[in-house]
Amino acid sequence: MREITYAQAITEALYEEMTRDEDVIVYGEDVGIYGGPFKATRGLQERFGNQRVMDTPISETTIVGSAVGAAMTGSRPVVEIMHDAFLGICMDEIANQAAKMHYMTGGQIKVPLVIRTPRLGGEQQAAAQHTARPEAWFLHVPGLKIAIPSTPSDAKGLLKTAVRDNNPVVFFEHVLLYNKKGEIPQGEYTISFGKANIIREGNDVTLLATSLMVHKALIAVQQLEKENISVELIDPRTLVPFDKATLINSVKKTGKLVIATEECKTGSVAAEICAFVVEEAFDYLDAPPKRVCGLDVPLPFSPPLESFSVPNEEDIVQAIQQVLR
Amino acid sequence: MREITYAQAITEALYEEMTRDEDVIVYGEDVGIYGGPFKATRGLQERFGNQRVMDTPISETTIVGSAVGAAMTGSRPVVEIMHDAFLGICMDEIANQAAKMHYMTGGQIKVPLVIRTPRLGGEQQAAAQHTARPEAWFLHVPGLKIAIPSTPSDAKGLLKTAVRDNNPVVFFEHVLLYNKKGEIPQGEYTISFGKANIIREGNDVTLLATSLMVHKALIAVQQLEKENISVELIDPRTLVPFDKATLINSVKKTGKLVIATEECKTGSVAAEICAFVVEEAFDYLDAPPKRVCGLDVPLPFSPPLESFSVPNEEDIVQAIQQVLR
Amino acid sequence: MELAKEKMLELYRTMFKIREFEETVAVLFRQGKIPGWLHCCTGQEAVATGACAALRKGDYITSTHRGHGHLIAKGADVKKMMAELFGKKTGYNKGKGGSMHIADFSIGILGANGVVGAGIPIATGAGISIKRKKEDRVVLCFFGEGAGNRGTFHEGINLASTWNLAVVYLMENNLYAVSTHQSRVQKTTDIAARAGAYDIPGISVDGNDVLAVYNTVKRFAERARRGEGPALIECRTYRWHGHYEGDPLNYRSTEELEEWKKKDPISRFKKVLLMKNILSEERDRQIKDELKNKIAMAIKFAEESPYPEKEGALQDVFCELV
Amino acid sequence: MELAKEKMLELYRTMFKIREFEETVAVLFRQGKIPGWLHCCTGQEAVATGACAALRKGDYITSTHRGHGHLIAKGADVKKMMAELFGKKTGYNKGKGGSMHIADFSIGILGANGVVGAGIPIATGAGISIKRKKEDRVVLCFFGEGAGNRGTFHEGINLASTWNLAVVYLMENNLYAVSTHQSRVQKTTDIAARAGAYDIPGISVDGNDVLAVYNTVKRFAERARRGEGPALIECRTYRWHGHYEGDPLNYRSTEELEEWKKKDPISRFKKVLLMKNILSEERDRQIKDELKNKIAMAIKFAEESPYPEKEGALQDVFCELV
Ligand SMILES: Cc1ncc(C[n+]2csc(CCOP(=O)(O)OP(=O)(O)O)c2C)c(N)n1
Ligand SMILES: Cc1ncc(C[n+]2csc(CCOP(=O)(O)OP(=O)(O)O)c2C)c(N)n1
Ligand SMILES: [Mg+2]
Ligand SMILES: [Mg+2]
Repeated sequence: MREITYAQAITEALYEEMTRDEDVIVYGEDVGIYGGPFKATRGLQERFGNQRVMDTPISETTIVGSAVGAAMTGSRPVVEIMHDAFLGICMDEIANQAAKMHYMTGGQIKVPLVIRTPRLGGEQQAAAQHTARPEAWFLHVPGLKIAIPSTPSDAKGLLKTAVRDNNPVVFFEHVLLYNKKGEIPQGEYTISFGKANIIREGNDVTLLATSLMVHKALIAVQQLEKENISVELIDPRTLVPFDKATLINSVKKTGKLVIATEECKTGSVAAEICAFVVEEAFDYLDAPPKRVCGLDVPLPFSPPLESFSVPNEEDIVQAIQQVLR
Repeated sequence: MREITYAQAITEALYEEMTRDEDVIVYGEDVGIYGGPFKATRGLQERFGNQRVMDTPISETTIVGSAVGAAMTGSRPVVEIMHDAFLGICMDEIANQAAKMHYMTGGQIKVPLVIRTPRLGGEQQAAAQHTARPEAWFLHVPGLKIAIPSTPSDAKGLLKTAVRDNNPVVFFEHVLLYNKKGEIPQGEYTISFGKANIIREGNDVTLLATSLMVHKALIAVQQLEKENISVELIDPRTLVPFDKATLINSVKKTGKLVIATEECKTGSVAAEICAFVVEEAFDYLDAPPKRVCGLDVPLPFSPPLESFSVPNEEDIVQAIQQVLR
Repeated sequence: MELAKEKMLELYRTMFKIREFEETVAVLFRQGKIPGWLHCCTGQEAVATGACAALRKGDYITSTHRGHGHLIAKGADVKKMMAELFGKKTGYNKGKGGSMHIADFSIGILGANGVVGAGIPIATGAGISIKRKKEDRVVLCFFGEGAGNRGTFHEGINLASTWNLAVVYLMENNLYAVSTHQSRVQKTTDIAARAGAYDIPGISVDGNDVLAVYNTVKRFAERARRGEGPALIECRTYRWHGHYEGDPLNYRSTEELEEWKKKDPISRFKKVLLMKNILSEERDRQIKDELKNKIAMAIKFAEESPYPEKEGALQDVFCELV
Repeated sequence: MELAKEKMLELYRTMFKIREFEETVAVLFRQGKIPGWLHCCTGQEAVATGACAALRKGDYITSTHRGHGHLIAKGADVKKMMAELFGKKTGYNKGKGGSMHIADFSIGILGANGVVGAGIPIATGAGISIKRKKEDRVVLCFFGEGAGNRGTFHEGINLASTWNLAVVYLMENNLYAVSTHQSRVQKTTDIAARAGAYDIPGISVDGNDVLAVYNTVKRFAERARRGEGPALIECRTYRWHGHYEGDPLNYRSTEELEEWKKKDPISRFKKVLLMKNILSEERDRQIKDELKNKIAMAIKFAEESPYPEKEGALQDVFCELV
């Protein structure tokens, strides 16, 4: 197996899809000459030219708005919004245009659009305005799909699927993962949306984690193993569609659920997961599901404040110990 | 007691606060000459002049962005975004500027800003782009307060409190309530944020509802009374701060919870309520909390489709019957 | 260059068809037969008609909340439009969209839009597809003067100008955005000044003169087709109805309305056609009867069509096609 | 009108102070002593300096991600700035903001801002307060040329122009937005054309000439103060460093940089001062030593200051004051 970084996985996915289908175009701020602010589009403009890989003005609203128009007319745009914290700038274009176009037109128009967006999150002292972690907003918009890969292999396979999907997809990447390496299958492959990855099987408690938190969860799982606690670790990989069956089955087995996400706790994706699990598996639960999320604060800059505000492996360990008590 | 409409309650609150404090200004699209698209600002421009009540261009981004700047510099702007479905246009200004300014500046700057926004919701065939019902987005943004009154009396008392608050408040009004009349206390009064209203006391089940759904809930409660089911109906009135104590106490008494909101179900405010109730009162629950929400679809136009997509009193009745089973 | 007689008559027919459609649906709305909201374009028919007549079938348009005229002029089927307004299953959008969201992708109508100014980036994006695929098409982007103050105007046109896209931006200036007169929300109304910010042509025409609109759009559409980039056209006109049906209209005088009614684009063009002997009073009556009949048939179709089954609400959230 | 000697020296001192601050924090950043991101304005000192010198203490500014120069020029305390950059409790924002969010409300600094173009509506809003309260103030709104293509530019300036607000919009054109050269994202770079869209004055000046910046901002600030409305000023300059410290800089040539370094605003102004006998080489050394010392003291202050207690993260989400 080859090992590549998460950033390379993104580049490879785009490279392969652009080679396969000339309708695929890539644009956004600094994705061309610069190769993307985090190098995830490196080399694409050289290879595919500036009619298919374009640097744009700082116009997030129109990056997404125009991508909706391009997607409606036979292109398959993959646009980049430099940080997920700026998605609010193009929120109407995502939620009111991209997400609703197919439905409103009675199925006439399709919008095969991918919005790639690197998350800064905590640990980088990027401060409040660069660190919104807003995937919950999009979960609440029917008509959008959401992918949130945690490994190079998932990043590549899911992005290829996203590009081929005929619906708008918000694709959350993580800046702290870009340099992480991982094994990648040989040759052509894709990963279906809505198929969770059971990273570790276990019996005592179900631990659901997304994106960067999967890696913190793995550390926690290893630590708990030493205490003879067997954790089933699940990465849903896509939030819409969500692989409810895999999660519910796991909860039915373990009777306990901890959800670890990097977002602020109130109004989170974790809240939704908790709610539907309770609705669908109440009688199997031995303890209330527990959310390990960020504090309900804008992310502060100073390292001690910041690290206090984002969830870490220790928080996961403690949460699991608590639900097992 | 006087009876006035919900729209009149809004106007009165603004009139009184503008009279009390000349820093209070009102602006937005068509709030001046026209008196607001739903007449909630009628007469204000005549009374307070066009330096305090201003019609703006169609520039939602700058309506909110400028209001942040005005609020930072000694004004207390109350701006209107014509429908809550358009809040995505100014999402960055709300979530990344208004909500974070106080925190980011270490408490130096305050942003006493009210964003009033009429909800269309269902039953008006306003179709998908005018009916987002997005309060859950704002619940997930630390630093924002959220009010969502259901009666003229609450609308007036909460709006006056919102205007006096030194934090940004998103204030959800409902177009289907504007013409509803209700009794209003004599003279000056305000209603504190974070104090739920127990509309009906009851013992068998707790029913939490917001905005228009409070009225549908009342009908359901009356119907269930005939079946000898005693429902405790709670209107939280503000979502941030949320009166958790009142709700948790009620759930501890009844052991059952139904949450009725007009929004789409997935990623909803109802999900958060369900999650924290489970976290805090798991052992008291005899049945899983149940959400009565809108379908996870953009709202369709045609009346039969639309009424199928929004929750009604019948859905509440059924949900309560189910949790009691 | 003088237009062919048949083309002239076609313009006349289209304007009247729009007028008849709007006046009829306004009545149906008052009667409660059409749910939701209705934004009529009565008085503005020459803009939609002249502009779309300058396009080819394969060209795209983006429209607005006040879109019936644009759609009819681009060739939409009034039966399917009417059925959509009634919320019927046979409507363009299967009843899911209503007045503000009608689309007919097969003839390049990328949709009305409920969000003011949202069509501008969408039109720009259609221009991106055209350029990359080297297609022989242009996009015509309709929007109101009110939309011109949204950020999307600036960003969308800037992008099209930079990338030299084949988009004609058409600002339909009917002086009001809901109750708000243009002069109260911008200091200059000089369209050339606004276009100058993007170094593209900006020209203003009498929007009640169907031939002026036609010629101007034709000129800039062909220019765009030749790869010479976008342009901004302002068509000055006036809406006779309220912003929406039911508007209290407390913001403008009846005198102002009466002045503009004198500039009725239809009777004005009729005079031209009569003078040029392209039309006779008799032919005029025939045309009108024919079109009235067409609209009546559309109503009949809409009324007799079934509502969608309520479960249909759950379909089309996602596109299942691969 | 020639400036007083003291004022001239003050400009020189401020420019050097900014330079010294930036060059020092860049080193501290490389050493890992300053966390997060850093956007330095080395090479652009004349813009901030000339512009803020034209203001009064009570005037407001809004700044950007590249804001250190603006803040220093407006009179911010470098100790508190440095402490903030270090994430210390004694920093302007108690360590909560960092480089991109420093504010000093007491001297009218409404904040740096991490969102490009977001300061434009905020500045406009400050203008609303000034007008209503009939205050004798103006707002100076700094932003980069990259920000000029955001919708907020269009909407914010349009509103200020319509309401005749006392806001001076200052576009600091350093040719690049991250890696993207201005010429690749807009067709015209004529600032008068962009200002013309709002019927306000638009003027371009050499941003490396501190006196030119001063005089121009002075003129339009006083004009705004007199109630004659907003203006748009472009200051043409160049950043010597990367977009952020650590930038691979693969998008521009070293020749280009060298050309611009020859136009160094500081040594250029030094020549003027020497020629006019306002400055001597000796005095120059004194000034520089003094300022270097000031920055060194700021570092000492920052280094010796405590970090905030972690629980402080939970404070200030809401303002509790009534
Ligand atoms: C972004 C947005 N803001 C507000 C509205 C509410 N609204 C609908 S139409 C309209 C006025 C539009 O004016 P204009 O663009 O001139 O078009 P006209 O109605 O005159 O055809 C407004 C404010 C909206 N639909 N979208
Ligand atoms: C709305 C928004 N989009 C993108 C970014 C990322 N970003 C930070 S600075 C910058 C370039 C800004 O260019 P310019 O306005 O010219 O200012 P300069 O950096 O040259 O001072 C970008 C794209 C951002 N912070 N905000
Ligand atoms: Mg108009
Ligand atoms: Mg720049």
